[in-house]
Amino acid sequence: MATEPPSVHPLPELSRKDFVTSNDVRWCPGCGDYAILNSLQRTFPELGVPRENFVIVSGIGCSSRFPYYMNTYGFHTIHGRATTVATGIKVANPDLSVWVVTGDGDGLSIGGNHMLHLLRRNLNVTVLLFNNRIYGLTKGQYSPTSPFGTRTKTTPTGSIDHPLHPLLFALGAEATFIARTVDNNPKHMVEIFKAAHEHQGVSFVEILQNCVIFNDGSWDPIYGKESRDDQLLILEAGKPLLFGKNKGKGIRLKGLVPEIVDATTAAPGEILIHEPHQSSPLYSQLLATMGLPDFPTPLGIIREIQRPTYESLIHDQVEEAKAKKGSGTWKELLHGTSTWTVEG
Amino acid sequence: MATEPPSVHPLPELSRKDFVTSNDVRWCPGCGDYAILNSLQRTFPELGVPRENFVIVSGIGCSSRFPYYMNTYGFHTIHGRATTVATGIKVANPDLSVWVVTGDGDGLSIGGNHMLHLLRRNLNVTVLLFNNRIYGLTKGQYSPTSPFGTRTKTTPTGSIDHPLHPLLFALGAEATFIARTVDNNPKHMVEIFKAAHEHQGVSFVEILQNCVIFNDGSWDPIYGKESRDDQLLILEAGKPLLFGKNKGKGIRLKGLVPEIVDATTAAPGEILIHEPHQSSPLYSQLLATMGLPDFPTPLGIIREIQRPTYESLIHDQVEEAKAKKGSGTWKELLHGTSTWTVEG
Amino acid sequence: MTPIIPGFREMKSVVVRFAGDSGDGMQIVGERFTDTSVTVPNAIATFPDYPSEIRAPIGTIAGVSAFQVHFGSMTVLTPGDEPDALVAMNPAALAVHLQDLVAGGLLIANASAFTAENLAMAGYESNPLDDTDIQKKYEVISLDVTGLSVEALKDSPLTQREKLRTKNFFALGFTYWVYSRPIEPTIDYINSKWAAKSPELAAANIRVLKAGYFLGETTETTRNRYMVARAEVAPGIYRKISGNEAIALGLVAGAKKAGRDLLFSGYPITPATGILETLVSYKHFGVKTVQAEDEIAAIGVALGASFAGQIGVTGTSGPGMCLKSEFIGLAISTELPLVIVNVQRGGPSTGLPTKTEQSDLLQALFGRHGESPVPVVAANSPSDGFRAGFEAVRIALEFSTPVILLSDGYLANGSEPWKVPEEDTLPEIVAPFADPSKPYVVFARHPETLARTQAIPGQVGLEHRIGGLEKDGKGKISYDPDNHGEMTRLRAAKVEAVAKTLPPLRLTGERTGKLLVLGWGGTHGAITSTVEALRAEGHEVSSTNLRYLNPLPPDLGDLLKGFDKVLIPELNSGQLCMLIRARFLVDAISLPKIQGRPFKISEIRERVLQLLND
Amino acid sequence: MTPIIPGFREMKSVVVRFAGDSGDGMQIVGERFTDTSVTVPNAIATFPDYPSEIRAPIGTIAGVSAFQVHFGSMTVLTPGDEPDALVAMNPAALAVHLQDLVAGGLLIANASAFTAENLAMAGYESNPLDDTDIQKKYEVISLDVTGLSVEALKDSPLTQREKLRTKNFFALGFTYWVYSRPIEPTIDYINSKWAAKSPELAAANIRVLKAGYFLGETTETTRNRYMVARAEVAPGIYRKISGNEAIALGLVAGAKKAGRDLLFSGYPITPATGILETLVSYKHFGVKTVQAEDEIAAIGVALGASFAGQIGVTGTSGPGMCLKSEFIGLAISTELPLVIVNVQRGGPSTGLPTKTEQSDLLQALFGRHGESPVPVVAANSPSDGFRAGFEAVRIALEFSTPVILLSDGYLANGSEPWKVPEEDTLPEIVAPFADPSKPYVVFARHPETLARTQAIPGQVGLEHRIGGLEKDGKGKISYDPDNHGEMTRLRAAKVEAVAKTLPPLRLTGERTGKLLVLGWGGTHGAITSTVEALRAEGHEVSSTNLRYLNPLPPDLGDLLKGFDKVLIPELNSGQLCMLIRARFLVDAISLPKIQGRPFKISEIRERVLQLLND
Ligand SMILES: Cc1ncc(C[n+]2csc(CCOP(=O)(O)OP(=O)(O)O)c2C)c(N)n1
Ligand SMILES: Cc1ncc(C[n+]2csc(CCOP(=O)(O)OP(=O)(O)O)c2C)c(N)n1
Ligand code: SF4
Ligand code: SF4
Ligand SMILES: [Mg+2]
Ligand SMILES: [Mg+2]
Repeated sequence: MATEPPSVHPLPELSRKDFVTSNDVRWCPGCGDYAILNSLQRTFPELGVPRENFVIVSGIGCSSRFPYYMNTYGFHTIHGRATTVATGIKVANPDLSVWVVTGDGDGLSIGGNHMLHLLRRNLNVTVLLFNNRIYGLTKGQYSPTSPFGTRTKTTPTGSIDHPLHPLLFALGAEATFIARTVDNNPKHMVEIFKAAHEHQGVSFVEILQNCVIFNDGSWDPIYGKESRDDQLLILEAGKPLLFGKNKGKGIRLKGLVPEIVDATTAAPGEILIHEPHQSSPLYSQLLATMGLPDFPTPLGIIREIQRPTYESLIHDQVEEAKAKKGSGTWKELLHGTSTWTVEG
Repeated sequence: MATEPPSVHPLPELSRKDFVTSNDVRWCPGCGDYAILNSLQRTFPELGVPRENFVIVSGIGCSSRFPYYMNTYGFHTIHGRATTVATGIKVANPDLSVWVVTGDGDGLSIGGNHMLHLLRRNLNVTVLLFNNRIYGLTKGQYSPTSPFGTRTKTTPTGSIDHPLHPLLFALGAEATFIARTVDNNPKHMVEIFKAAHEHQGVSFVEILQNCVIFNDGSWDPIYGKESRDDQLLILEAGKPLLFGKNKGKGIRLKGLVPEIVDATTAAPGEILIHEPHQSSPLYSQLLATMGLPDFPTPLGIIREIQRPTYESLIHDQVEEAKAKKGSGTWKELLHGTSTWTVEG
Repeated sequence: MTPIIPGFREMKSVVVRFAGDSGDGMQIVGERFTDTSVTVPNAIATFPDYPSEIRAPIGTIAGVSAFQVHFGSMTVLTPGDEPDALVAMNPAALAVHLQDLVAGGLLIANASAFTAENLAMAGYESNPLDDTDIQKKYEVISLDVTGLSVEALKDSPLTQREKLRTKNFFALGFTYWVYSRPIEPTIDYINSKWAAKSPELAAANIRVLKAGYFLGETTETTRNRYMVARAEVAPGIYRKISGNEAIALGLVAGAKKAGRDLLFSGYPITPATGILETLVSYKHFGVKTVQAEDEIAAIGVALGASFAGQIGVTGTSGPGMCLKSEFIGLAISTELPLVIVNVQRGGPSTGLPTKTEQSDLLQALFGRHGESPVPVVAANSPSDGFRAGFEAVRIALEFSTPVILLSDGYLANGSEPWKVPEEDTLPEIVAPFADPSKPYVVFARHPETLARTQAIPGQVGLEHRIGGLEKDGKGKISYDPDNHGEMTRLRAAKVEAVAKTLPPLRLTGERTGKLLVLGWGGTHGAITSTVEALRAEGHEVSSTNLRYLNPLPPDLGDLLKGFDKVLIPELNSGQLCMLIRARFLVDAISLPKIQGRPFKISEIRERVLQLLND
Repeated sequence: MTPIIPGFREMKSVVVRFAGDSGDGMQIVGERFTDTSVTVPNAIATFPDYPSEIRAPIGTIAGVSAFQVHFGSMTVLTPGDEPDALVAMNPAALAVHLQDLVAGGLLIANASAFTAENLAMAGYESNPLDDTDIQKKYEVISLDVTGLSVEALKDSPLTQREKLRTKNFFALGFTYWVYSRPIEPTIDYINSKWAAKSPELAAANIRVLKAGYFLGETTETTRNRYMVARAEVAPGIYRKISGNEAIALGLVAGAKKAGRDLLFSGYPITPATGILETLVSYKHFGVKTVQAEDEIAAIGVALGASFAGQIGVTGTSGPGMCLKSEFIGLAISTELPLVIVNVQRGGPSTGLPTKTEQSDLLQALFGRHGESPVPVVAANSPSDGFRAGFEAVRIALEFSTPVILLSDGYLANGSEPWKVPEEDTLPEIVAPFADPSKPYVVFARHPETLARTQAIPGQVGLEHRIGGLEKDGKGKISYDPDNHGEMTRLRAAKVEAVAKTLPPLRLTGERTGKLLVLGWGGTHGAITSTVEALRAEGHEVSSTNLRYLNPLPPDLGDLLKGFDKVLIPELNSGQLCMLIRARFLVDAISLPKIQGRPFKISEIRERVLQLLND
């Protein structure tokens, strides 16, 4: 099924401005959400979708204020449930381009189950998970992605929950498109948002996002100026897994265990080539588990595979039923399969 | 932390009978649940836990009637939430041996989120997931583990959801003990239940269970008499991955992709050795993804690693606070840190 | 008029209960007896009653399954208080149901199943069929049903096990004979069901059915036969329909009338699952169904569909209603159409999943945080589910609001004949989308209904955002104190405005008098039957039934004033009664019943007579 | 008695409101002013009011944060209707709050912040400080707060940015001077907070504080100073406490009295999070806390803890209450102790998360399926949270039942002085576990309370199973109709039995008269203040407040009979009013307010006078 409706008129040229609303943006000055908003406003005009076909659905949280700032159809729902509303919208009208904006609390704490089932059903929607590893809107309690030992208002002596790993979670749900990007790299964001949109099926995008107020610098050890050369592994399909200054380091495999090698001296073919499309999930698992302290953190498309979408399968069943039985008539509806007549 | 309280008296000898209640067992004749009940009643006396320290918590479903048939403490809660009640029980009293009994609907549909968070928190409880790939109690609707295309009362033309894979799900939650067993092999069940109990941390056990009424024979292609030789891969720690008649076939790895080889002609060391304790999750992932149609289905302990348990960490924090501040007195409680006095 | 057959005792109506083991096919024979009687025609109402276990062990008390059918030559509004005849296929069935049989009633027992083992499982120490007290109290017909069935099939190629399974048709045939029902419709049914797949099976069942019937003809086993004359039924086309089916139908009809497609999203739960199970076969009506991961997701999906311009519907029972409550609040706040069906069952908590109750009324009205009014509609009989479902869709769309539709376990599974309406007798439902040529004000309101007009994704130029935070008339988030007061008032006024569209109350009896019996939902049949009977005896009593619980019908207040006393029978502890007292300050008297079962006519009758004599 | 200082106007009580940008430290100075006044001692009540955004852009309307403090020489029960003085640190603060200032009130403005840019952001076209109407209407004191603060620090080593951040203490110092408050407590506070970490910062803040104070002494900026005499406060040890803190404390105290450990499980939500955030620091009292994945899990964890023999507590606000409703039903059915705290906020749906409302009362009573009664307790002031929390634990344990404890956003964040009780004045809570030497009957009941006795895992020989299906007195699952009726009756009777343990209602005024003002929860202060004032003026009006909403106090019915009229002010559309009308058939009149704000005394006063004059 096409994401866009067959458009009779040529699409009007859209620009970033078309997606800006008149609402005051109310995030804290310096919040990473601004950059994400900006990148999405730059992405939408380039997708070839008429503005009126975009719907952004969110839950509750700082990040979930997002729809108010995008001049599209938008639904700010309730905490953790955006995914369910998005499902209803997409199933009702598969022509719409549906985006879910959620936070680490909204999407993975209270909303974890709906996320799980959205992913496995493979609805053709894009999920943007703003991961700031904290509950922002409620003023700074730890979230399911907060590292072990995080001190917050509700964990003054350190959190004791092993954090949930968003990408491993998505792999556990067998999501068909899984990616990671960062709020301080607009170019990368736009690229990933486009790819997510193009993917026919569910797209799960983790965005490492900074909360300046309650968790400032949480991602700096990965994407800060000092660290990013050594800590970010930018994934490009078909290219080897290289990182570090001048891409001097690479990843190779020893049995099932990854290793870092000097790329300049590595044997040809030794360094893994990034292939997000392979159907075996082991490679995606390998990438997803990489990160601090021993490995760089992969950025980009971790996995992209094909599977029929949920809404197209529903749609097909309805069409099949109509083809088989004809469109239901009033008489059929009211009479059903068996009646009797009482004569006057 | 020990699972058992330091017992002053020697433990009374317990036998299977001690765990049988006088309640009539009300599952359908032939239901796989009987065999599981039997196996658990045989396991419990062997665990060295006094009977009064067992608590079985369940949700709602045919399987969730389980507590009524075990002469221990039991709580038949509400649909999907047994895991949360179990958390409260275990955190309140870490000395108890807490078992969660749940179904594929109870534990993975409505209860998926709580399961996810229970697993990642690593509470020292054992989860027995009775997977009959159907909603039994509500008379036969498809469940999240029903294969694509399953025809049921709510999917007369076939289900369209990609099924959730319980083991991949548990891996996505980074559960520390993951195993699979079958309702038609009591010996294997007892073995796995014991290992799950011994594991200090959360244990997730999928039990392939037959629902004679609404999904009869669903697992026969895997564990039926005809198929089991070729379709079951019995895992034993430290032993090679062999299966088939006379263990004539083995599994080896080619890059990240498993292959079936003739075990009789395989090179020494070529066939993978089962090592459930390795910290890299890739091997567990490999096992979890194996199954019909191309591979045998692994049975046994897929993964077992160590991590501190949630309830012990809470307990430690309380003890630390007491050690630091002394046990809170009435005066401290009522006066807090700052008071003033109004003289008479 | 049916001619009176000589040798028959004529009855206005008869209640027959078939009871046996879950595996004995009691639901099937009950359905057959119903379908046969319906075509006589008789007025009819049924009540299936099966165990909550899927398959309890054979022969046990827990495994007993029953089906009660009430047929008459006059209006029949309930499945009947006590059976006039009990067909008991084994001792457990007798143990459970004999206590309900009217004194002097007919007991047809399958004597062959009264073995020592079965008697023990049913808790009998001796064979009750030999008990002279029982023989005196009832008209006992003890038949070797099993043996006679197998005997009738001695030439059949079926296996012994298959032969044994035909015995329900023997009992049915004999019962047909007692009540002089035609056997042809059942023969047709058997043929249509089995003839193609297994002609031997069809032949065997027909043979056994006839054997049962002929046994009556040829032997002297019975002293009495009974006849129920044809009912004076309004001419028309009829179908049999259960409450769950009727609701499904009403929802689709409403959607069709409104020109919107229906999306139903649910999560299985007894006794509501039947609605989802019915709607999955309506795909060619454009109906989409989603079996969600839980009840929260189900209502979220439905609300999403409504936002996208369809009519979203979800359905569940009590525990699921709890889970939907937060989302109902969002639907109220965003003023989107949505229908939530609650098929009530015994509570609290998991309670009595297969039993009926009306104890979720106050939850429907108040079961959410904040000031969050919603219209509430209740079906009052299985077939009334159609009208109730239709009305729920109408109100939801015309008033841009979630609507709660209450049914119950008794209505859901019970069935009755339903006169099929003509499509054009159904009202239009008018709820157009916003006009893209005009500026769109998100919370602009229709002057009369106060509904807000929806603009839906895909409409050019009407892009907008909605959500659960308080907002002003333009849809902007607002923390302004006065605005919050005003929006709260408007949301309440909108629900009140529904009252203007409600039909006048239908009354049984006079508009004034000593006593008004006020009911709602599924108690309609029992109350009306009671009051009609009492009125026929000359008592000054009236009754009415509320299909609309919120807002209450505008003519209710005046009606209440006309009576000295008001009695409110409810299958709860007095929930409507509380509302009526608070609203109208009348000293309404509650007649509560919380036993997982519908009212008996005798229970209401007794209380009414007490009050009339006070 | 405080001697009257010459040159001062004496006031019985004064309301001061500090308002500025979120970053201006208004909450801090408000708290300081409070703590200073409290030690005078004055009677005091406070009301913080901050934006729902975490950090709105500086200088905007959305970013305004305020703190109101009401202090007096007589009882002070509310934070005051309108401020007598407004400290406005920027134009946005003025724009939001000036409308509330009483005519003739004191306006202290930070003139240095009234720049063109800031004025524009606040929507002013010209500088309101130059507006002669404003100058006439109020006593305007325009100070260059920023400039004077920086000037005072010219010798300080602090950076310019740090210097700018001291300006709130300048405003505070000046305000202290106006109201002749001592500055020493604030100096102590500053030292204890910063002296160790950064002596320069401490010194600077003290210098600026003093500069503000001395500005008053040395200049002629103001015509009036005001004094509020010491209040006649009962001798004793006091602490300041907010509603959330008081509830946390009361819960722990209850648990301690009962000899059980407390396990609190919650999920963050405004305005309830403070309870969890307080309890995490009570670990050395044996308190365990679990931040769960959602509200459903949170109550499940709490119920599990109760089953295991602790006292499980969960807390949330409206949306979370919806999610907990199914589990409350299970706690009712299994008759386990449990406390559910609902800190109410504006609804429906997400509503007004940071604003107050009392609109969840009917949800507390009826927000579940089935007949599922629970005791409901409400705190009536911030410090009363202690008693309410204690009582909730007492009732939960002594009656083996879940209890809903209602607070609200106004109580949660407001704070007041609280006379610390002696431990031995707190009642014992008696709820022993089952005796392992006797046979255990799961649903055996205490003859008076009807509570069932818990046996807990680990107790030898008392193994048993409980669950949400209906069961009989022995705990066996039962579908028996009469048993269901009886268990339903018992569950209700048990909740009713709580009434016997309730203290008599405390009345302001006579037991009979023209008008009774009946309130519940957080309206207590406003109602009592109004009625006391009116009585002092000679009006025949009384009032009382309900801490117990279910069951209602046994003496309420008689009390109501003694009055011609009953007025019920509520921050909802008349929820208690409906209950009172239904229960007692009195024509109670509702005074609803749904604006996200507490009642003003004037609002209640006006309606009372109307009714008295009718
Ligand atoms: C049912 C419910 N529970 C709790 C809340 C309170 N709440 C709002 S947002 C939020 C968490 C926000 O964290 P996250 O999703 O990570 O978003 P962020 O603010 O960090 O962007 C919580 C707990 C709510 N609104 N509704
Ligand atoms: C809140 C709620 N929703 C739905 C139900 C109905 N329900 C009971 S059990 C069940 C599913 C049972 O399936 P599963 O967990 O696989 O257990 P099984 O019966 O197959 O053992 C459902 C949907 C319920 N009891 N409560
Ligand atoms: S609190 Fe954090 S996440 Fe929320 S708006 Fe502020 S900086 Fe952003
Ligand atoms: S329905 Fe299926 S799962 Fe349930 S008791 Fe029967 S056989 Fe077992
Ligand atoms: Mg977050
Ligand atoms: Mg199942």
